[in-house]
Amino acid sequence: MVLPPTAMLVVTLLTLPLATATLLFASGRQPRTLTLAAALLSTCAALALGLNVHLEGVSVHAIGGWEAPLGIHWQVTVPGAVMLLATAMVGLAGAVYGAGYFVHRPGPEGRMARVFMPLWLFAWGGLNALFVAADLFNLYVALEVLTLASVALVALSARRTALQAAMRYLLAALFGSVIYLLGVALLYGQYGILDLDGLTSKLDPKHPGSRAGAVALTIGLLTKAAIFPLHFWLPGAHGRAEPPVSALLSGLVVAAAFYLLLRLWFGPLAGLLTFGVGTLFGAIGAGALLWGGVLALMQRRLKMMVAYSTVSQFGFAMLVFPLALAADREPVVTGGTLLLANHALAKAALFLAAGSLVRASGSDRIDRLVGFTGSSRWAWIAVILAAAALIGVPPTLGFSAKWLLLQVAVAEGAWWWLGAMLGGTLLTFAYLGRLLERALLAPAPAPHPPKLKIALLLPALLLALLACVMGLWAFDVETFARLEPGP
Amino acid sequence: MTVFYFAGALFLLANVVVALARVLRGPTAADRMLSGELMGTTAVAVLLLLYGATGIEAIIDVALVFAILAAMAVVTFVRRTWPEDPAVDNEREQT
Amino acid sequence: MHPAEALFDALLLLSMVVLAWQGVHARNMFRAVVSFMMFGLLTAVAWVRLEAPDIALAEAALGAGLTGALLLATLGRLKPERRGARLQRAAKLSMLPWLALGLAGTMTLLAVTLALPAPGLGERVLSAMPEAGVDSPVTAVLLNFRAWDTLLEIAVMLLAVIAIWSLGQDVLASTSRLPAPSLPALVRLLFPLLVLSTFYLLWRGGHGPGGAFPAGALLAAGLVLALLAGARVPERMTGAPLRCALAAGLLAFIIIAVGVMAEGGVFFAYPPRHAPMLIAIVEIAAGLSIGVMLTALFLGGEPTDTQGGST
Amino acid sequence: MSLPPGTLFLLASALLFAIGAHGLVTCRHLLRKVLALNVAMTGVFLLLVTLGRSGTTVDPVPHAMVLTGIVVALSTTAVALGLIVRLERRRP
Amino acid sequence: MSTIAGAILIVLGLLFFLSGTLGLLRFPDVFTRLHALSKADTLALGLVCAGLALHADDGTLQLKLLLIWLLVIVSGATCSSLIARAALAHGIRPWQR
Repeated sequence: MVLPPTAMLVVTLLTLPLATATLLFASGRQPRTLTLAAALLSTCAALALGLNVHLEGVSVHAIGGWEAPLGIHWQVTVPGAVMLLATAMVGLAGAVYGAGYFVHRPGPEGRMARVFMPLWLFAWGGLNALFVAADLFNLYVALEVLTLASVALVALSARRTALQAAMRYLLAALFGSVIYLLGVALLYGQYGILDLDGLTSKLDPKHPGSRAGAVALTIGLLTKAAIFPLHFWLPGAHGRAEPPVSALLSGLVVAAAFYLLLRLWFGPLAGLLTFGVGTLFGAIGAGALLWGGVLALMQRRLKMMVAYSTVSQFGFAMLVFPLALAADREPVVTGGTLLLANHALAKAALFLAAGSLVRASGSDRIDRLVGFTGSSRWAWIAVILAAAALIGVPPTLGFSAKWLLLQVAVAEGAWWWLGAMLGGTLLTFAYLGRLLERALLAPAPAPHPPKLKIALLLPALLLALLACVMGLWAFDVETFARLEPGP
Repeated sequence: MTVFYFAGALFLLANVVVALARVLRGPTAADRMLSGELMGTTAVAVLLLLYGATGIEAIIDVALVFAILAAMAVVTFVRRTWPEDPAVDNEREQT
Repeated sequence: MHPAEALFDALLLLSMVVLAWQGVHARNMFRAVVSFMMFGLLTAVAWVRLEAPDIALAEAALGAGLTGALLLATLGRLKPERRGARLQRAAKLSMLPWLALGLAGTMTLLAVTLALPAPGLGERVLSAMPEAGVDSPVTAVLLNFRAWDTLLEIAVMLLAVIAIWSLGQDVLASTSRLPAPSLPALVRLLFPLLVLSTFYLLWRGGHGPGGAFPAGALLAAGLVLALLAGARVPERMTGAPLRCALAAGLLAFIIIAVGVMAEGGVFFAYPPRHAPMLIAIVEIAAGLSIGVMLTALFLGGEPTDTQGGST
Repeated sequence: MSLPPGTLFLLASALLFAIGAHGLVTCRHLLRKVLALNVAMTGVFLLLVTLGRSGTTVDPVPHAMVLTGIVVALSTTAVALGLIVRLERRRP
Repeated sequence: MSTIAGAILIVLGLLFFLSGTLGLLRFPDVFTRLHALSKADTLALGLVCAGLALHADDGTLQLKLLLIWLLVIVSGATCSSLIARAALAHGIRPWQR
């Protein structure tokens, strides 16, 4: 089989969603077949790209033929390709789910359906642009595309609570952007270049300019990734948005900011990752694990619980930094990337399934959810599978990721971080177990739960299954060895 | 000659800083808007003097843009901001 | 540098800082907005002082025109009692630690920035200029060397329009019914001038300060002025034509970026023979589209047939 | 004058950034928060251009970055203002 | 010769700006302030433009300066009338001794 060259695939991945979204907006109509075809095509491009990277390795493309310090590069790294794949899966699943979830009708009732798809595609394009970008300022613009699309998606229902959450999210994200841009300015003033590779070779960890720049970039990205003390905006935004939107936001938008953190700290800023910095990140992560986990345990509403779970899970991801203090960073970066991918798939599945359950139950209180009956059964199966992946039950992708990190922790003798990881896993088990127990063992009486459309069940099920099956593939250590970080 | 232009620009700037007192004191919204107007005209003059000092031609274009848009703020203010109901006045709002 | 020059800079920056503080903390909301608009005017002067006429043009067109109009229109849509909530004494006290933190941060930032060598890419841009297809370095960076940034930026703008329209259609403000006999006359004079200067700036963009953004901002200012004077969006323009005009800039950008791949196989690599023409097409499409998009942002909602194409 | 040429502008940009960040945290009214964000943005833009000037030739890349940034900031501001107006209308 | 004449015109313009500010600060109500400001400022800017035009020897430039002045006259007059009408409609009564 002959695959198209990587450059073509990247161009497709970046321009197809944007162009389709623009055309949809211009026409003012939403032909479902066309949007789903575009989503499917993007997914195929991502799959082919992933295969290309697997076969040929990392590749770099100069846009417009202008070489790096002057022009902008796209860089397809292995972690980037993994995230592109996860984006494609969640993007396709969300598009199908959205087609079934929103009411398609002319007039005001159909407003959400009309607006959803263009925004969804813009967000998708923004994510793709972000995962291949290798330039500090280009990353900023891509982040803004993503932010505006996400804010508009949060405000989709136009209810007061949703608008409030969107406003809060917008302010937090813009605050993050300002600080990020300050960091870009400081680094540009120091080195006069913007591309990540050039910075990696030039960066002098001793200079106060690089340190201040690193601090600014990091605070900006921590805000956008909603890492523990700066997570204040997340639960509202993710808990009050419509289900497919929550899936995208929780699974990918937050992960994108975190991915950038990984990209920067294991790329240009690697020289600055000292013991103190790593420990600080680890402490933040441990705090997030605890705080998010405990609050998730206390929630009464299903979607809020899942949203707090995101805060907690990203605490887990923060533990990557102290673990990387050891000589060998490769397995840690791999573990971190797999963790992000697992979270993207499982959390998106969880939110999609939660949306279906809420629709079937007519309430999002955990103690009013329908039980394991009728078509809701399939949603529950998706929830169980996703929960298994989030907790890290053996064959899942979550297990592979955590197992890698555990091995590093044991090898290093980092008992503190080991303890935090185990504690976090236990908390995850506790709140997800509580959900399953409440709903499956003591279900609310629901005489005639409405039958759910297949579009509301299949995407969640497939995503959750994927999170489980990918673990089998990723557990092959040979595969691990190939997942080296970018050049 | 450059110094002359800069001294003139400095004088205008000082002038407008003094006029800022009107923004602070009000009392009505129209008064504040007036000092905004003054600021617009002065900015045009400052730009013209800066052009005299530096000789960069693009500065005249900037001044031209300012002059074309000088009316914009006041028009928006009169048409959109000041509520039509005289009972809701800016003076009372402050206390 | 002569003392008068340094003194001018000092006074300019000092008033900017004072106005910025007023713009954030003034007791009365209207006062804050007017201060912020004045801050915008002075920022444009500061760009001139920094020898950045391109930015000064954009800032003048956006700052003096659209940002102010947008803020004032928003203020008019808010309920009056919400405009000027007075700060409580306790709230003022609670600001102090943040203030201290801010000052400490400022000092650090200043110390760091003073030590920066600031090498920059100026030389590289200069040496690449002969192949850029335009004479103005800033336009070359925007539309050729870093064109992908600009494409995404237009996407951000279109996204902002979609986002605002997606919030529902219920907030179109009514124009004041105060008699304003001189206004239509003013607009009849200014509108052609604004359109003329839009094209002047588009044309200038190829070899000097100017280009799509200031031009678009001026076009938008003209359209907004017309709307304020009571002009209506013609009903036959509200639906698909308006949407197409909004989307045209981004679409043209994408089509050209992908289209040039037919020649060299590289995304956004203008073939040297056609580079000036292609860049001009992109610039004109982007400029006009930006003008319409900015107007749409000012409108704050989708103009609909049911509301009779209200302003 | 003994100070290097850009010092005043650097000082102003740092102050503007501080005012904006401080206002964003302490202000209650949403419109003020939006204004504060814009002030902070202007501070960063000034910093970029001042740094771009200190080299031997005028560097157009920061100019282009700031132009892009201004347009992005305006777009996000417009969305924020739209949200504020909508929130006001939904006030119970 | 034209250099000196231009400088004198500019200085005169600056003085008129000052008088406009004084009026803005010292006059008792909106209408009187409007009166002082719009006239003094328009004239002042005209003088500055004229002074600069004397210094410049480029026809396009002088045309641009003239255009700037005309624009400021037109918008100044319109704005004064708009603000005055709005103030009257808001029940602000002109000041009387």
